Amino acid sequence: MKKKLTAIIKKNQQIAHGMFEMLLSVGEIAALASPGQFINLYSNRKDLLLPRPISICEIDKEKGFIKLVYAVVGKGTSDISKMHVGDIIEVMGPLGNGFTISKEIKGHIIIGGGIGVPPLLELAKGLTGEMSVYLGFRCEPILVEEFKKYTDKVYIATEDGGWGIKGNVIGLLKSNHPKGEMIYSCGPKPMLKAVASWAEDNDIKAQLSLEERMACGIGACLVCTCKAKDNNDWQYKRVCKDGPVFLREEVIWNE
Amino acid sequence: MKKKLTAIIKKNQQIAHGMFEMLLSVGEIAALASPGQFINLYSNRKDLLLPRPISICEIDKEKGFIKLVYAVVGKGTSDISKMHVGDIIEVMGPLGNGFTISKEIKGHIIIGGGIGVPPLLELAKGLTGEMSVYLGFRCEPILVEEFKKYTDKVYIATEDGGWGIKGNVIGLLKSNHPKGEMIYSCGPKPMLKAVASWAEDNDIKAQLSLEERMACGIGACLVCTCKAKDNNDWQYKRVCKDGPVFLREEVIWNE
Amino acid sequence: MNRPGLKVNIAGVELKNPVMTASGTFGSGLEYGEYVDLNKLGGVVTKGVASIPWKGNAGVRVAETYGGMLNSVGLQNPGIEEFIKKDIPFLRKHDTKIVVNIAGKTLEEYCSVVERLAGEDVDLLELNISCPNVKEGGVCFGTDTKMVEYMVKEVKKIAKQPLIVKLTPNVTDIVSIAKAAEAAGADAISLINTLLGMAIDIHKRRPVLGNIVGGLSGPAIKPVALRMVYQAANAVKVPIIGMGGIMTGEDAIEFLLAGATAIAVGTANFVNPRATIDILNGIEDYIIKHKEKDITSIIGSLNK
Amino acid sequence: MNRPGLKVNIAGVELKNPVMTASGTFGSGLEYGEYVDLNKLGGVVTKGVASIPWKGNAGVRVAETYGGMLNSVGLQNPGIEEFIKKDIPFLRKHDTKIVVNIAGKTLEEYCSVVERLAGEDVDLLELNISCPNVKEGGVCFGTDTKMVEYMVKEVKKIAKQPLIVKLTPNVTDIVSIAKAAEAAGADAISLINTLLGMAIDIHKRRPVLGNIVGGLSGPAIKPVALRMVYQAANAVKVPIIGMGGIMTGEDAIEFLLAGATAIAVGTANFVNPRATIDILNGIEDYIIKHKEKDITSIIGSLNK
Ligand SMILES: Cc1cc2nc3c(=O)[nH]c(=O)nc-3n(C[C@H](O)[C@H](O)[C@H](O)COP(=O)(O)OP(=O)(O)OC[C@H]3O[C@@H](n4cnc5c(N)ncnc54)[C@H](O)[C@@H]3O)c2cc1C
Ligand SMILES: Cc1cc2nc3c(=O)[nH]c(=O)nc-3n(C[C@H](O)[C@H](O)[C@H](O)COP(=O)(O)OP(=O)(O)OC[C@H]3O[C@@H](n4cnc5c(N)ncnc54)[C@H](O)[C@@H]3O)c2cc1C
Ligand SMILES: Cc1cc2nc3c(=O)[nH]c(=O)nc-3n(C[C@H](O)[C@H](O)[C@H](O)COP(=O)(O)O)c2cc1C
Ligand SMILES: Cc1cc2nc3c(=O)[nH]c(=O)nc-3n(C[C@H](O)[C@H](O)[C@H](O)COP(=O)(O)O)c2cc1C
Ligand code: FES
Ligand code: FES
Repeated sequence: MKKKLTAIIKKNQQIAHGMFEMLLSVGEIAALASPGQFINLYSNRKDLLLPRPISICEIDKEKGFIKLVYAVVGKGTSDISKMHVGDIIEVMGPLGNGFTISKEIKGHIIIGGGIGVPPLLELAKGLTGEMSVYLGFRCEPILVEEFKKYTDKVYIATEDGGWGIKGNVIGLLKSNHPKGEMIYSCGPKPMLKAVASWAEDNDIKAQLSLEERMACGIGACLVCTCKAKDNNDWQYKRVCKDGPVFLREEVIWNE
Repeated sequence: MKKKLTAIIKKNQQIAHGMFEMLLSVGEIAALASPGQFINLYSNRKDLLLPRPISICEIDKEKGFIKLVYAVVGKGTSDISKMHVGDIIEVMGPLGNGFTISKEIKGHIIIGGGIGVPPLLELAKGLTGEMSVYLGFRCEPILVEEFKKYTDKVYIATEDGGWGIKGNVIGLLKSNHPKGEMIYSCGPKPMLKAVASWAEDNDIKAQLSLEERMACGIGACLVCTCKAKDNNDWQYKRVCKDGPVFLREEVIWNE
Repeated sequence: MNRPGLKVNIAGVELKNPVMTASGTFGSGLEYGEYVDLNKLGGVVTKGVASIPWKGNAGVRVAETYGGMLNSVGLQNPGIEEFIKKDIPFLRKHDTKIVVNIAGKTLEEYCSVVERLAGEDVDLLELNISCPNVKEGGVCFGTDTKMVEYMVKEVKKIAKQPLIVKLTPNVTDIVSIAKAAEAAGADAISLINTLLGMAIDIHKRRPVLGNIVGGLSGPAIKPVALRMVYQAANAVKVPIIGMGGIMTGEDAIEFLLAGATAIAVGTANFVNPRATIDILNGIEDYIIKHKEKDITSIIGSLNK
Repeated sequence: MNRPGLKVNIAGVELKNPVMTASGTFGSGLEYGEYVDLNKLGGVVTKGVASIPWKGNAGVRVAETYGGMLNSVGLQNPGIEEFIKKDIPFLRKHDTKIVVNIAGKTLEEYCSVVERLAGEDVDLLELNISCPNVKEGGVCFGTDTKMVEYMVKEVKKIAKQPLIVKLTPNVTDIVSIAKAAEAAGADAISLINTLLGMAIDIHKRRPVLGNIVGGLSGPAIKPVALRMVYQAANAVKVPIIGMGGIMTGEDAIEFLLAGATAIAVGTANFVNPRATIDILNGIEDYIIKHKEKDITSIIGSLNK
């Protein structure tokens, strides 16, 4: 039987403004996890009942560690950011369907925006063949050096132009015209929508990782919706169970 | 303006089965407190909104310390019992009207039952003249040695007879026939009722410290009732503000 | 930097800011006055007062619940004469509006309090229609549109101060009740009173409250309160005073955005005696941070 | 030591223990089946199913509140045919009772689901009467005694399995609704469904939920749920299934003492996927500790 697990916090430190890296020792999850999956973190605050979904950024199967990178945006993440090394945190996972990696595919394009960048790192590690990485941030970039370990082709855009080109990742894509067979992308919804449309224009396959507010995290409660095509009709799919990674052809962007 | 205060926990240890002693450094309260008053402790659990009223057991005005003795009976006290030395706890106080001490009175009878014993210790320290102390417990006595510092006449009853005589404090009283001008008592309601009636029979004045569930703790919400005589009628008085110490003539015991 | 304007207007009465106290949680200000500068509050709403003294319910009168509390005080109060003698003079020493919350067991009882207050120096009346109507077998006045309409109409005939009608949330359709109150002449509406609830002591196998059931308040009820304020604000034109679980400035902003002109703080006082002031500061911070001109550009400004 | 008897009987159907799942929080058991041995549950109540597939509401569909959550799923479901094809066979592989929760927009829609299930291997039907009645301008079926009585009567005519009627708490008088359901032939009553609530995102100045309002569940609502179960249990003779904020065995005991014959666990599943089992163990512990013969000596045994 699956269950909630207790993870030991090995590291929990700020890596950029309002952005934290957390290393968890939780062998059961590390053993099963694959890139693009997420875990549920439970805060200790009794006023907050629901778990916080956070993507897995890196997996160390040998040590039984997983790394998360998270932004402090509200009560839950703020609470989690105050936990100490050695503390225990309740978690559940790995959850959801991650990215599909095929050995057949040789040209990979990774596109990340903001807090959508971390889930792409473990993916980058595992891909073989050509790979280029396009990352957009509001101001302060994260994880750039980590991506550079796996490819020379890491391109940055920031909204204020402080790092890389001034603008967003779509601008980067349009100026670099990357070639490839498969796009893997995670980031804010407007970015994903633009990526999907760029991919369609250029006839490239794309796997997009979505975010939605969740309750159960395992597909039972139907609160996490992704409007998706369904033959000639459409339906709401579950981001937690059917996703968080969807094919670009599936997603309907009008909501 | 008065306010909630932050106290530093100097000690928080078990002194008997399910019974804890807590030493708090909180100068503002120590400076003002008198025997029989209480403070409100706020737990950190967000599901529990209301403060926990706990009587002041000892006051060290020089060091700015107050000592509490509390029983773990539910979620709040259980949470408080898990706090560590050095932790900070929010408190409010001193609250309520404590015991009235008059230099005129020379014969004092202190009667405590169970968790009603601690509030009487600081009182015992301050009394001058003759004093005898009658303490009843279910099984394990607490604070006996402390009371012995202030008088030789400390008598114990336990329900199982493990310490002192077998039975309750009322039994002690009836067999010892203590003489005195003023009774000070704190303990479970049935005991206080019996003490009141014994005092009436023996025509001795009595100050009784009551307990009731509270919300505000300062007299504004009217949830903490003591049914009290009011000329030819009666009314509900506020335990937190009009008490917790009431004169035996005031209290109506039929509820 | 200039401090933003916080003044709001309830039925012609100008409050210096939208923060009031919720009836029954703040006495008449005397006790909390040691913790809070009453001059800083928009208004003090006093504990419900009746034509004669009420003893209230037997204890236990309070039960703690998850994120909330139940009370069954049963409207203990010293009666209007004692109130006029002691509480009004005390409050009048402060620069804040006095709102007198009124309880009754019959329409006549309500009316006699309103009449007695006609010549007194109070700013607003708040009619608590959550009381059981003894003539109608104890059915709560506030649960029936006809009863509400009749009651408010009669009270308005004699009221010399503007009348706030305080609604109970224990109804199927809050909108029709709010409309009935408005139609009958209510100058403002406040909501919500407590939700009827219960707690059981599983060790004693007894209801915790002596009265068996009691009124649920605190952050647990905020979503229900907010929904009702939103619905009522969209249905009536008179100003709305929102309450129910407001603990922080952010909570208060939710109510203002939903359409409340002012808010009241109840249970939060028990958690933090300075809650009213902290909430007021939180509201001011929000206005400053969002570069709003003043409080009025927040009220009801929800994007739908 | 002997384990205490935990069997309870709902309308002739024997449950091995009183712990069920609350509709809509547990799917049809497939997902939680990886975390919980479904054979250990008294019953699985499935997500509301309608005569045809419903798409449900647009997102956001969930908002967290203090000690609770709001949902506005809008009864998304694959329709009865798909349900019969997939969910019944899955559940039948387990030794637990199958309770099918039924949704509809008109009486006819409800009836067509009940009819379609007549020949199917399910143990109990649960009629969710909290849905809006489209023919009556969207007024919730469950808020009017006449509507409830008519509906339950019609459904009973065609139902082949015992019928549980699930009540909405958003009513003035739960007792009259419960009595109406009983009078019309309900074999059991379950309550409570969610309280109507709202949350606002003060940064975006928008309701959090796409649907603006949603249903409040979780420990925040427990006192209201418990009060309604207590009131209903004292008013009707049919068994009651209690739910609303049950997180622990102690919470469940409160409902049983108040008069519920069985209980259902909803929001707690999201906090702890094994909540049902932990609650079951907690109930058993209480019975052992209090030296009761079996579960039936707990039910409704409140000292007043
Ligand atoms: C599959 C998935 C993977 C994610 N991975 C990451 C990650 O790797 N790093 C990261 O920083 N964030 C990630 N997020 C977003 C993260 O879950 C939210 O930022 C977080 O839940 C906010 O919680 P809070 O209490 O701080 O905010 P609050 O706003 O106080 O939360 C209130 C409620 O809204 C929910 N919520 C708020 N924002 C979001 C959001 N953007 N997405 C989903 N739920 C939200 C919370 O879970 C909670 O239930 C992911 C979300 C999903 C769905
Ligand atoms: C004036 C006064 C002085 C007190 N002094 C002491 C003391 O010195 N040492 C000590 O051990 N206890 C004392 N008590 C009792 C103490 O307040 C309760 O045991 C405590 O509040 C229980 O909290 P809990 O969360 O552990 O229990 P729970 O049962 O989980 O509490 C639930 C609610 O009931 C209230 N409550 C439960 N039991 C009592 C009680 N007996 N009296 C008042 N409220 C209660 C709690 O405050 C809380 O609001 C005193 C009570 C009062 C009123
Ligand atoms: C202890 C207590 C006493 C109350 N007494 C009254 C009252 O006398 N009159 C009234 O209209 N409301 C009364 N209320 C209801 C509050 O004014 C308020 O409507 C309710 O508590 C919701 O707000 P809150 O969640 O901020 O407490 C009382 C509430 C509490 C907790
Ligand atoms: C996400 C979600 C979906 C729900 N869907 C249904 C449903 O389809 N039919 C129904 O009768 N009740 C539904 N409910 C209500 C629950 O069954 C239950 O009555 C309510 O949540 C109170 O219990 P709880 O506090 O334990 O969650 C739903 C509740 C939630 C949280
Ligand atoms: S969060 Fe429950 S189905 Fe996705
Ligand atoms: S606790 Fe509020 S009056 Fe005593």
